[in-house]
This record gives sequence, C-alpha cells and structure tokens, in this order.
Amino acid sequence: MDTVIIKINDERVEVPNDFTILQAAKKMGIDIPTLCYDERLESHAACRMCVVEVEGARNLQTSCSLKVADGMEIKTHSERVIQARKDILDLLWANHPNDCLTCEKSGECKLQEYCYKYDVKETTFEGKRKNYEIDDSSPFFYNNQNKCINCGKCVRVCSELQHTNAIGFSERGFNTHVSTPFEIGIDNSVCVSCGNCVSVCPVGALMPKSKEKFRLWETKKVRTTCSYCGVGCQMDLLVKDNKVVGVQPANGPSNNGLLCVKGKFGFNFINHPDRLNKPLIKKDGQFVESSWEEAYGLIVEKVNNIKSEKGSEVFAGFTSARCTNEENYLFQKLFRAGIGTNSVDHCARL
Amino acid sequence: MKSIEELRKVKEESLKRINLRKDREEGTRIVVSMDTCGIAAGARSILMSLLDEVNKRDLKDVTVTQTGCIGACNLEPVFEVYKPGEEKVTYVHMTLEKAKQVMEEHIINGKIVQEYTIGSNQ
Amino acid sequence: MTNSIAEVKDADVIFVIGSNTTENHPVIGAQMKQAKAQGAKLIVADPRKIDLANDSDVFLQIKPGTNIALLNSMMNVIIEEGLEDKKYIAERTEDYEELVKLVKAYTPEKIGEICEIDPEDIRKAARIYAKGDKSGIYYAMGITQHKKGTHGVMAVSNLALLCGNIGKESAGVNPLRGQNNVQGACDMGGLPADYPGYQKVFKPEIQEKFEKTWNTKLSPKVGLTIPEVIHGAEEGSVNFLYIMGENPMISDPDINHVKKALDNVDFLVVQDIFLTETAERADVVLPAASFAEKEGTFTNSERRIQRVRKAVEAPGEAKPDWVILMDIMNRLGYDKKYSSPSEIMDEIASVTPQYGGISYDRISKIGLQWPCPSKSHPGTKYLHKGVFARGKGLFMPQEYVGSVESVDSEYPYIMTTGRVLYHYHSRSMTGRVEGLNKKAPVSFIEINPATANRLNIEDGEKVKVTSRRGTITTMAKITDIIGEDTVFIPFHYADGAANVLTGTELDPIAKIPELKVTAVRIEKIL
Amino acid sequence: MNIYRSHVLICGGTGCTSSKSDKLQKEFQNLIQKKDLDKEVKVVRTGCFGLCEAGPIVIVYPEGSFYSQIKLEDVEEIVEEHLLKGVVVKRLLYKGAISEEAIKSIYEVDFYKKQERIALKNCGVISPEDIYEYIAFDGYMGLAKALTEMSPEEVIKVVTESGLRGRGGAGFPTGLKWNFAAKATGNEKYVLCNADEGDPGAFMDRSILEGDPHSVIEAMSLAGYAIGSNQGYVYVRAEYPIAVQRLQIAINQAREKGLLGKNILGTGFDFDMEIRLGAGAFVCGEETALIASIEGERGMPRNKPPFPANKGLWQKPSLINNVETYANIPQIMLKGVDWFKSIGTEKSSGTKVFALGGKIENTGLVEIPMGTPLRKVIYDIGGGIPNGKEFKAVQTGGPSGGCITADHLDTPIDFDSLVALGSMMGSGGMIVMDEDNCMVDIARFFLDFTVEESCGKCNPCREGTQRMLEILERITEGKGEVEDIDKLERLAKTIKDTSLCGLGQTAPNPVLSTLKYFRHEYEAHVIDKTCPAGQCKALLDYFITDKCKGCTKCARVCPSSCITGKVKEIHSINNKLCIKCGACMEACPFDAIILK
Repeated sequence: MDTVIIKINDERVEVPNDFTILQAAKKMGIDIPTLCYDERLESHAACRMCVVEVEGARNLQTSCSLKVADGMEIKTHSERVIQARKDILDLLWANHPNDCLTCEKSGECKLQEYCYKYDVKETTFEGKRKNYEIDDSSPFFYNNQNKCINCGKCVRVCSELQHTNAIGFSERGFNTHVSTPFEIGIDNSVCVSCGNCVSVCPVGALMPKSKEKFRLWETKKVRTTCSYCGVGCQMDLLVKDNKVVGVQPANGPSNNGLLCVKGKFGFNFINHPDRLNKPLIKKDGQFVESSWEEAYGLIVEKVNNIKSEKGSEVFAGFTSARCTNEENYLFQKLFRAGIGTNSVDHCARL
Repeated sequence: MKSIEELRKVKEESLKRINLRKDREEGTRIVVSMDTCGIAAGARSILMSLLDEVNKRDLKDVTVTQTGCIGACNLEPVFEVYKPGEEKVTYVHMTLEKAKQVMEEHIINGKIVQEYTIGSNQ
Repeated sequence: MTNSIAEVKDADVIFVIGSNTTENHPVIGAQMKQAKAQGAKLIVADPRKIDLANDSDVFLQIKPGTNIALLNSMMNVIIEEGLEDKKYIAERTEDYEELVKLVKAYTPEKIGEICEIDPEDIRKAARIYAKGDKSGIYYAMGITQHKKGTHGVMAVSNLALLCGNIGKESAGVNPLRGQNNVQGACDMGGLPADYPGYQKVFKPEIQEKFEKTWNTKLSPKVGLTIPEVIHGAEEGSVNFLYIMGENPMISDPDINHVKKALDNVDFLVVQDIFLTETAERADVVLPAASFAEKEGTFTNSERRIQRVRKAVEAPGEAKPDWVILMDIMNRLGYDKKYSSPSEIMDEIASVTPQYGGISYDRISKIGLQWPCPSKSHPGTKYLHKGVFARGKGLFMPQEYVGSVESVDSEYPYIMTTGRVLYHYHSRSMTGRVEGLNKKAPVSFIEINPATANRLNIEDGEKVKVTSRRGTITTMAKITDIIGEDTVFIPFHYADGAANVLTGTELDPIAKIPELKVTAVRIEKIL
Repeated sequence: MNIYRSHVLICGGTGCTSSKSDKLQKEFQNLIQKKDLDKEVKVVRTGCFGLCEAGPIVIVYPEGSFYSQIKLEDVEEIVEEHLLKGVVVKRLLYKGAISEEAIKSIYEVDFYKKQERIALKNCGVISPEDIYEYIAFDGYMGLAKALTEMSPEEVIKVVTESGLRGRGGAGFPTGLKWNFAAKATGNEKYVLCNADEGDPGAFMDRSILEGDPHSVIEAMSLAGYAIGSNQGYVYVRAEYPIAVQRLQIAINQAREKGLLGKNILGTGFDFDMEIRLGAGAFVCGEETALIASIEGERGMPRNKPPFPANKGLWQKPSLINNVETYANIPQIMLKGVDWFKSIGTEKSSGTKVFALGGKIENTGLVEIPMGTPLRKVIYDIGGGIPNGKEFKAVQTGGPSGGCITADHLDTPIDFDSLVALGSMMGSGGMIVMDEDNCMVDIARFFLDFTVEESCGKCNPCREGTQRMLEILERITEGKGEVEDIDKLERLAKTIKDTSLCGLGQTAPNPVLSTLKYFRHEYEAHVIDKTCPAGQCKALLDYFITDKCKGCTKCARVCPSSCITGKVKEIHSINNKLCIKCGACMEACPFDAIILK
C-alpha cells in the first residue's frame, strides 16, 4: 500500500493513500464528529457533521468520504468548521423534540453528545417541526420519526448489510422520513425484526421496546457470544441490577456488527420466572424442591447402585450442543472417567 | 447507411429539398408574378415549369418564388430575374418554351434573352 | 465449515443446498445477500421456495430427498462439458475415474424427472458453479437429515473437489451449524466413539494417553448414539440416563417412541434451565445457569472458539453446568477440582491437538479458529490449504437411492421439517420471549394452494396430519413457497409437534434420522 | 423526389403547441390541398423558434416571412394570398418584421439578427422528425469526420481546445471531462445526457430536443467514440412529452439509417442509446442524483468524489453533459476549433442560450455569443421593459443564481463575470425584474422552490432551507426582526459551505445576492415594516381615494368593520383594525381603494 503525507491541524502524518480524512484523523487521535458514518457502509456524507476545511477547496469537505491526497492540508476544528457544526446541530435541534429528560436514549444519544460538546445550548430557529405518528406495530421496537435526524443509517443497514429493504426514505425535502413502503407499519412490512436498524440509530428514533426502565449509564456491558445458532455472533449484554435489559451487537469476525431477531431481542428468557432455581426430585410422581446435597446424594446413590448391579454399559448421557466447551468436556469426562462408559452423545444431528 | 460516401450522397439529395430555407444573399432569384391576372394568363404553369427545370438541373443557387401583381397586367405572364451584381431583368409574355429558353440562356449561361424582356415589349 | 463466515462476502458463486439460511442463520444469510449484491452468483436448491430463492440466479425446487441425484447430475454436466478443474484433480485428488464412471448415468434429463425440476436448470446451475473462480457450497440439515445423509455430504464434497473448491478462500464445503456449540460439543468428545479432538476411543494409543492424563481406567468400547440409547432404554438395556440441556421430547423423531423410552429407564437426570417437556419426565431435575450466567467458550460453525461471559447471577440456587458436573464427578470418587472454566480449557488444550494453542488470554478479544495446535499458531481461516489432512482429496462417488419413506395412496404427501426465523429448536427459550411468540405463535403446516384447493382446506384452518407413526393437529398455511406434493411443518412446537410424525430411520453411518422426508396425509377437521 | 417551391414552417415547440399550433398545421395542410398546392408547398412542423412571445409562429420560405400569433382563421388568408399569389400578408407579420422601407425576413428581425445560433442552429429550421433534413444541413458529418479521420484522442483534443464549457450550469471545461472519462479504466463506460432541465423558466434543452434531437444523438455518439463507450442514456423529464417523443423518433430513425447501433458508417464503431424518463425532481438535474435515478434508486445526490467520470452509472466510468453542451459538439467537430473560438470570449468561447422571462418585451429563447453585454440582451434583443417601467435587476441562474443590478448591465456575460457578480450562468434562465418587484419576495419565491425541491438527504439543505424560508416569510409578512437579517445571512453561508450537492450549495444565492444589493429593502421590511416595491401585502395599507362615491359597499363587506363614512361621502379605513383581507377593494365599483 502506498502512503501519502498530509497535514492535519498543522501536524504532518503519513497514511495509506486509500484512507479517508476521517480515518487519517482517527489514526492521529483527532475526534471528528459523525452522525451518518458507519465504517461498514458506503459513505453517505449526509449529516455534514464531519466537515473539515481542506486547503484549496471552495467548500467544506466531508471527511468521511474524501480520500487523502499527497500534500493535503486539513483543518478539523477551525473556527469556520466549528461554526458549521454548530449551525447543523442548531438546525437538527430545531426539528427534534426537546425531551432529553425523559428520552430513553439519553446518555447514548449522539445529538445530545455533540450539542454538549459544541456548546449548542438551545436552538435559535423556530418554525415547522415534524409531527409523525409513532409506529409501534413491531413487537420489538418503536419507530418514532419525530426524533429522527435522517442520517439514513437504519435504511442503509437494512439495504446494504441486511438486504431486507424493509424501510426507506419517504417523501422529500423537509418531509423526508424513514418508513416502510406505503406507511404500512413495520409489522406489516417485509421486516425480519433483526433490529440492526435499531442498533445503529444514533438518536432515540428507533428504540427497543423494553420491559425495564433503565438509563444507559446505569448499565454495564458484558461482551459474549450469542447462544442461539452456530454463527457465533458477538454481542454485548446490557446489565442493570443483575438483569439483562438489552443486547447490542458487537463487531465480531462472523457477524460484523449484525444480529438477528433472536440475538437482538430474544433475551428475556434469562429473567423469566419459569427458570429453574432449585433442584427438583420426583416423589410419588410430583416434583419436590430439594437441596443440592440431597439431589447429588440421590444421583450418586443411583449411579453406584445401578453400576454395581448392571455395570457401566447401562449408563448413557446426552451432553449438549447448547453448553460450553468446558461443560461438554466435563460431561464426557464424567461419563468416561467417572462412570466408565463411552455412551455419550448429543443432538448434533437434529 | 453503410459508409461516409453514402451519407454524403444522402446529404446532397436532402439539401436540395430544403435548401430554400437557408438565409442566402447570393444566388439567383426568379420571381413569378402570381396575381389573379397572372394566374389567368397561365403563370402557374410557368412557375411549375421553372421549378421543374431548377430541380432537374440541380441548380443549387436558384430559387423560384412568386409575388403579387407587379403592375403590368397586360404583359402577363411575367417573371423577374435577380442575379447578384446585375440589374433586375423582367421577362414578359412568357410561355413554357420561352421560360425554358430563359432558363438555359440567362439563368445558366448568364446571357440575357433580350427579345423577351420588358424593354423589348413595351 | 472448511472456510470462514467472513469469506462468504467475497465468493463468486454461492451454492446453498438444504439450508434456509436467512431464517436459520440470518447473519450468514445477510452476508450471502451482500455477496450477491456485489455480483456473486447464487444457486439455491431446496424443496421450498425460501427467501434466498428470490435472490437466486438459479433456483432448483427439488423433491425432498433427491440431493444426491441433483449433485451427481451437476457433476455429470460439468464433466460432460469439460468444466472440471483438471489441474486440481490431477494434483490433489484420487479416484476421479470412479466418479466419472458413476455420474455418467446421471443425465439432466433423467435426474430432472427424479428431482422434479427442469433439466436446463441443472445445466445452468452446474455451469455457474463450475465457472466461478471461488464457489462455496453451504448446506445444513437439508443434506444430512436423510437415510443417506452421509452420502449426501460426500456428494457435496465430490462436487467441490471436482471444481477445485476445497482449500481455497471464499469457496469450500460449509455445513452451517444449527446450534451455538454443536461444533464444540463434537470437538469436546460428546460423541460415543471420540475423545476430544476426534481421537478414537478404540485406539489403544489414544486410550493410553487419556488414561494417563485422566489418571483412570477407560473403556475402549464405542458407546451408544442417541437413537441407540432411546432404543436401548425402551427395551431395557439402558437404565440410567443423564440429559444435559437437551429436549428430545420435542427435537427427536417419533416422540411417542421417545416418551416410552424415557419412562422406561430406572433413573433419569435432566439438567436444564427450564422444566422442559423432557425434564418433566425426570427423576431429578438440576437447575442450570444460562449462557449469561457463566464463563466459558462456544465454538461456532467456522471453528472459532469464542468467549462466553458471566453477566448476571443465576437465579436462586441454579449453578453453571460445569460446577454441577464437577460436583457429581467428585462425589463419584473422581477427585479433580477446577477453579474456573479457564482451567478446564487448559486441560482441553493439553489433550486436544486442534485446541492446543487455545487459552482464555488469547481469545479474550477475538476468538481463534481451530486447528490451532500451539500457543504461537494464529488459527486456521480455511482448511485444506495446499494439502489435505489425509494427503489427497478422495472422491467418494455415491449412488442416489430413494428415501425410505415413500408416499402411497394412504400417505400421499411428503412432509419436510425445519425451523422458522422467530424460534429456536424446542422453544424452551424463544417460547418465553413475548415478541417472538407474537410473531410466530403456533405450529402450522405449509400447503400449496392447489393442494389446499383439492383438499378443500382454507388458510388458517385447523387440519389433522397423520403419518405412519402418529397424528397431530395444526394450522394450515396456504402458500406457494411449497410445491404441490410437499408440505412443511416447523418442528418447534410441542402442540402440533412435527416430530410426532417423523420416523426413526437412521443413516447407518452418522446415525442421523431421516427427519426431512416423512409421508403424511392431511385431513380436514370436520 | 419532389422539390417544393415553398415551405411553411410551423413552430412545434411546447409553447406554440399549447397555443394549438398542431391545429394550424392541419389547417394549412387541409387548405393547401384544397387549393391544389400540395405538390408545391410543404408544411413542416419544427422545433421552437425562440421568440415565444410571438407564438404561434409560422414562417414561410423562401421569403422567410415571419408570421406571428397566427390564429386558425388566419390560415386561409396566408394560403390564398401568400402561398398562391405570392403576396405577403402584412397584417399578420411579426411587428418587428416590418419596417418603413421593407418587409424583413426572419433573419433580419432584430431578435434573430443579433443572435448567433449554434446550439439552436436547426431549431425552427428543420423538421425534427425527419432525419434527412438534419443530414441536409451537415448532420452526422461531424461524426463521420471523427470516425474516419480522427482518433479518439484527437476528438478530445478538438473539444478541449475549443474551450467549450458545460452549458448546464457550472461551466466545467467539457474537454477535461471527456478526458477524465476517456482515461478512467473500465471495460464498460456510459455516455449520459442530462436533459433534466429544472430551472424555472429555462427551456433551452427542451427546445433543442424538440427542434434538433439528432444533434444530441450525433454528439453523444461522438462522445462515445472519444471515451470508448458503446451505450448512452438520455435522462429527460417525463413532463417534456414532445421532446421525449421526438427524441425517440430520432433515435429510431438514426438506428434505421445505421447511424446508431453496430458498425456505424462501416467504421466498426458501435454505439446505441436509450431514453430514461425522470419524474421531474429538480435535484435529478444534479449529475449524481440523475445517475441514482437512472439506476432505479431514489434520486438523491451522492457525495463527490468519486466523480462520475470514474464511478458513475452502475459504478462505471460515465461521461455526463447537458443537452446544450452536446448540441455544440457536431459543429465544433465540423467547423473546427478556430471557428468556435472566434465566437465568445477568451475564457468562455462560443455562445450561450438564455431563456428571457419576467418583465421584458420579447420573452423567449436567445442564443448570443459569450461576452455580449447584458444590456444588449435585455434591450436590443429582448426589447426592453414593458409599460415604461424602470429596470431593477435581472436574475440569472435560476434558483441557484443571483440578482444583477442596473449598475452591472454593461458587464459582458460569461461564466466568470456572472460568478464575480455573485450570480451564475446556471442553465441560462434570465428573469428581468422591474421597479414593481420586491427583492425580498423574489428571494422568498426562490427559496420556496428550493425547499420544495430539496431531496432531503443532507442536513443543511433539508433543515436549513426550510428555516431560511420561514425567516423570509416572516419578513414579508411584516413579522421580521432586525436580527433575522443576520441570522439569515449566517445560515445562508453555512448552507452554502456545507451542503452536499450543488442544489444546496447554491440555494442561498438568491438570498445572499439580494442581501448584497438590496439590503435596504430587507431593512425596510423589518424596521419600517414597509415594502418599497408595494408587493408584500401584509406590509401595505388600504386607503380610500377621492374616487369614492360613498356607496358604502366596502363598509358592508368589511369583516372587521373598520371602514367608516356616511352615504355619498368619502369613506375611510382604520388601518389599526384592518386585517388586510382585501374584500373592500374587490367590492369597490369605482376603483377607489388602493394599497400603499
């Protein structure tokens, strides 16, 4: 890969020649704000938050889309750039409900974050505002277009990565909004509820329907592997007060930041009241709660009795394609080394 | 069309048909008097025959047009020939044969047919 | 999978057979569509007009159970038209002549009739597959859950070898694993003939190695497979059964038969997170921790060992499975203690060559793909690069044989089974998520409009479905996704369970049941 | 082949067609046949003549008699007197075609005489539906010359050296564009024609497609040869049905004659083209949005770079020029660089077509050499301001352009001089304004257009133009505040600086240029709450003049009962109570009520 030398904020840096300015700045640790950028997607260059001053260019340029060129001189935080970003935030705010106090996205909202960072304390414009009905037809998420900033990430994830094309932009200009064709509602559309749109929404327009009330800053994120199919998607569990309250996709090698409906929204079984929480022993046809010691004792007794009576070959165990490697290892070891039979199998074939 | 030669040929042919729309200051104009008396005297057939000749001989710089009464009703059929750099020549008492003669001698060869001009007939 | 999931996007040709990828492996399905959008060609073979079929360049709506015929016929076309990878065959394979001989009879015309598809489509598919530089085959249970499932896999492998697609990036032979850790369960020796790492129990040197490491005497006798256990339990030769995290009362074929077996054992231990249909029949039920409540690793379809981390405490007294297993093992007199799953992994690495280089600190951010034999090994993106494990790639030509189940006047339709997007296996988890249940509330049977018309059945109507083994009631869903002589029932639901109908006929090699082909009749409920 | 002695050319442009020129054609044909002249006189429907003010236009050759505003009942007279007898019907001639000494042919009429027609050369001269007429006037000779005598590089060299610049708006050097597309690597390339003419009032591209479609076909083939492309697309808006129809006929004829398709003129060069219809979104005139639209995507612009020359239609290298630009190419190819450069200015060679509109006598299309002063266009060709009103400004470049005041009337028009004045060439709209035009209202009008036409993709344009419009509305409604002017200016600059495409980047121009030259009018609106031009209704007051006869009608209709007065005495309006509904003015039978 050939490299070029550019200057960002008067500092020289050598970067690969296929880098965008944004990538180059990131490499230097310079934070350029973005609302519509996602490295997995074709650059959209619509939010204009990432504009920078490029020497010789008439207008401000979007750093997410412009590739570096040898000798380029860039200012990422000049007065002109900052004023432009402020005006854009001002304009977005003018068409956005002023409800951060109660908004569920608060704390992870990019609009909120940038208004704070750029000292935009109120909007200076008055006039028309969006007024859309909230689409809550999906059992998994809301589409509240009144909060949408038209970054288009949801639409592009749905078309470029998920290829479901359930949502798109409707109407034009000021009335542009994200919806299903003919406004039929998410639930009646071809949507497969993967929630990848929800995961990329920078504001509170697409939000999961949550059973719990939580603030994002109250949660901790635990990186793990999805427990459904064999793709092995990486994801973060959002945990509050010993409860999994949400799931966000992580950028794992096999899922590239995507999840499916089960991974994204199928986590409520974890907290389900049906969960077994005590060993059960069947007595006279009825299950009776027991202590672990009693249950273990019973099992050990039965194993020993049957083994001494009939030998090891009458034992069999089904290990699980749902459990971890370590558990599968122990299970077969239990049967082979502890009981003395190789009759261990699992449902690989089902 | 399969070749540039063919295109050129088509162009030549086509140009003949619409050449008269060109804004030309050069070339010869034959103006036939086509008022009521002229038509009655047979001006239309003269006009048609002149047009015919122009076409047949492929005279690119010659236009045939008509005009109203030029005030010599007794001399009809009448037409005028305007050639660049020449005085207007008015031919009178035209017949098809005479017109053809004028075409050959005056229009093509540049020799005025004096005997048919208005000057010789007044 | 011989190859990695991320390679899907860069394939020239994607051949999906017997996999409803967008519903069962949605994230891989999405990546297939990304490849398609970038110009890859897509071939789909399936009895149902699945979502991917709409994006395909060729769609082969084959009759259930005719995979081998189709694959052989594609190979017939490729050889007939000289599209095979001659250099690769010469350098890297054996027994090519056997294949040539066998597939000669599989002309598209003949096979078109067997598969009930247009012979031209077979040719088209064969040409597309053979002409791609990087052609990957992706399959799932549609290939394997047949009496001749293993042969189906061999036919897939033959096709890939024929065109030089094994040992190449973005190509390969790629079974998509249905369960999060089915790969790992196999790798870990959850098989009656294999110690971890597919080391055979009957090989003395292996037995010796494990006896030494585990410090105990071990049996060289190959154990029983699930169907054999069920059978043994029913007739009394299996008396003690321990089921961890499985629900055969829904997922296994011929549920009535399973029920009898479970009721017949002397002692049944079930370890699970919910009181499943299977747990209900247990003598002791042990409450386990879910994936969110424990540490560990899963190995995904592409052989990548990835971390699972504890996010919350298990409910009540529920314990992680590894703790329960260790406790029981210790109480049975095998005194080995592990302080954490990480320590177990270290032991796994010491006895499993493929996992030799795996440790928690190496996979904390990004998992590694086995084979990863040593601490310095970077893992293996795709298998068989340059040379096969056995040296040369062996063609194993297989004849097509019809399914065991066949239709007759009493059972005139072929039922095939599978999953839907919104549920997972026996629904013990997804059935407890409100939204998922709302999207897919009940069992149904897909019936072609023409068939429905013939049977005077309307969409949404309850119908009775009967096989040679049992009867269920389910809801009719009239759709042209399915052909006229075929029906489809998802197997998730306990009420209207498809596996009441399926048979226990096994593939003699892999012992996999023929779940994809069951003869049934459909009756209107009057 | 029949040669006709006289041709009757009837304008078939959209303007004249809407004044029923199609019926005129039928009437002429009908009467000519009746008089048995059909072997002598040919009736031809042409494209637009340009002087739309005078439509429907009929021209009779060989005299070049210029008949204007012809009605159906006039036809008989023309046939009888002119076509049969050769007497020009003076009363029906265009008024500029008669002078004291003589009758002028169309070419001598001031409107045409002062023009220099290259792009419009054949418009109004040939039948657009007859490929032979195009060929007759050197049609396809440029292509033939290039294919047989020149290499693709030489073709590009000629275009480059001619100094031709894009006529669609920005004036980018055409040769450079061709060169980029030629150099771009790729086995498939496309030649695109932007016929999505969207500026309100501009219709030169439509006129060319309607009047001379083959010139575009020829030019695109030439471009295909030059850059190595075999496929072209013309993107034209569906609301140009005549243009679409004639272009399709032309394409079909060119194919039939072997001038499109495989092995053109036996040279081995293949080129074909198709029409793609647009739904009429202004933004689809932006090249990347146009490309998205052809691809079947939503017509939204894409960020540049990459430019279409490298990644255009279906990600393949694509050359995109507008109709007028293409219409120049065949003649440049034929007549050469020196000829073309002899017309126009040093940096802007050739001509430009303008659509004259607004407060001007001769509304219509004019083609003038670059460098012609505005004054000449407006007064000599355009005939000046009607009704003796005072010239105030001329707006060029449509909604993306700006206003030019009387001080700059002597500026020679070219790409750079207009930009220097804070306006732009744009596609060539030229709207003349007189003393009655309120400049704030003009800015509001254009903003209204851009808000309507914004695609909604980028924030500054989608949100910003709406806010600008709202501020302008407030100002024209008398609700503006002093700070609004600064806010407007600040917002305008940000939108200009940050918008994604040319539409957004230029949308604030009407505001910025009116602010520059007419800030006092804005101030009058917000400070004095008056509209100097008397246009903004909300800022005007109703008065009753002494024409009032005291009939009381006004007082009776006034909904806010603010008119008082005794019967037969002059009434008066209490402006504090007046809600400015205008009902009184409508009711007054004596025109006694005025707005001031």
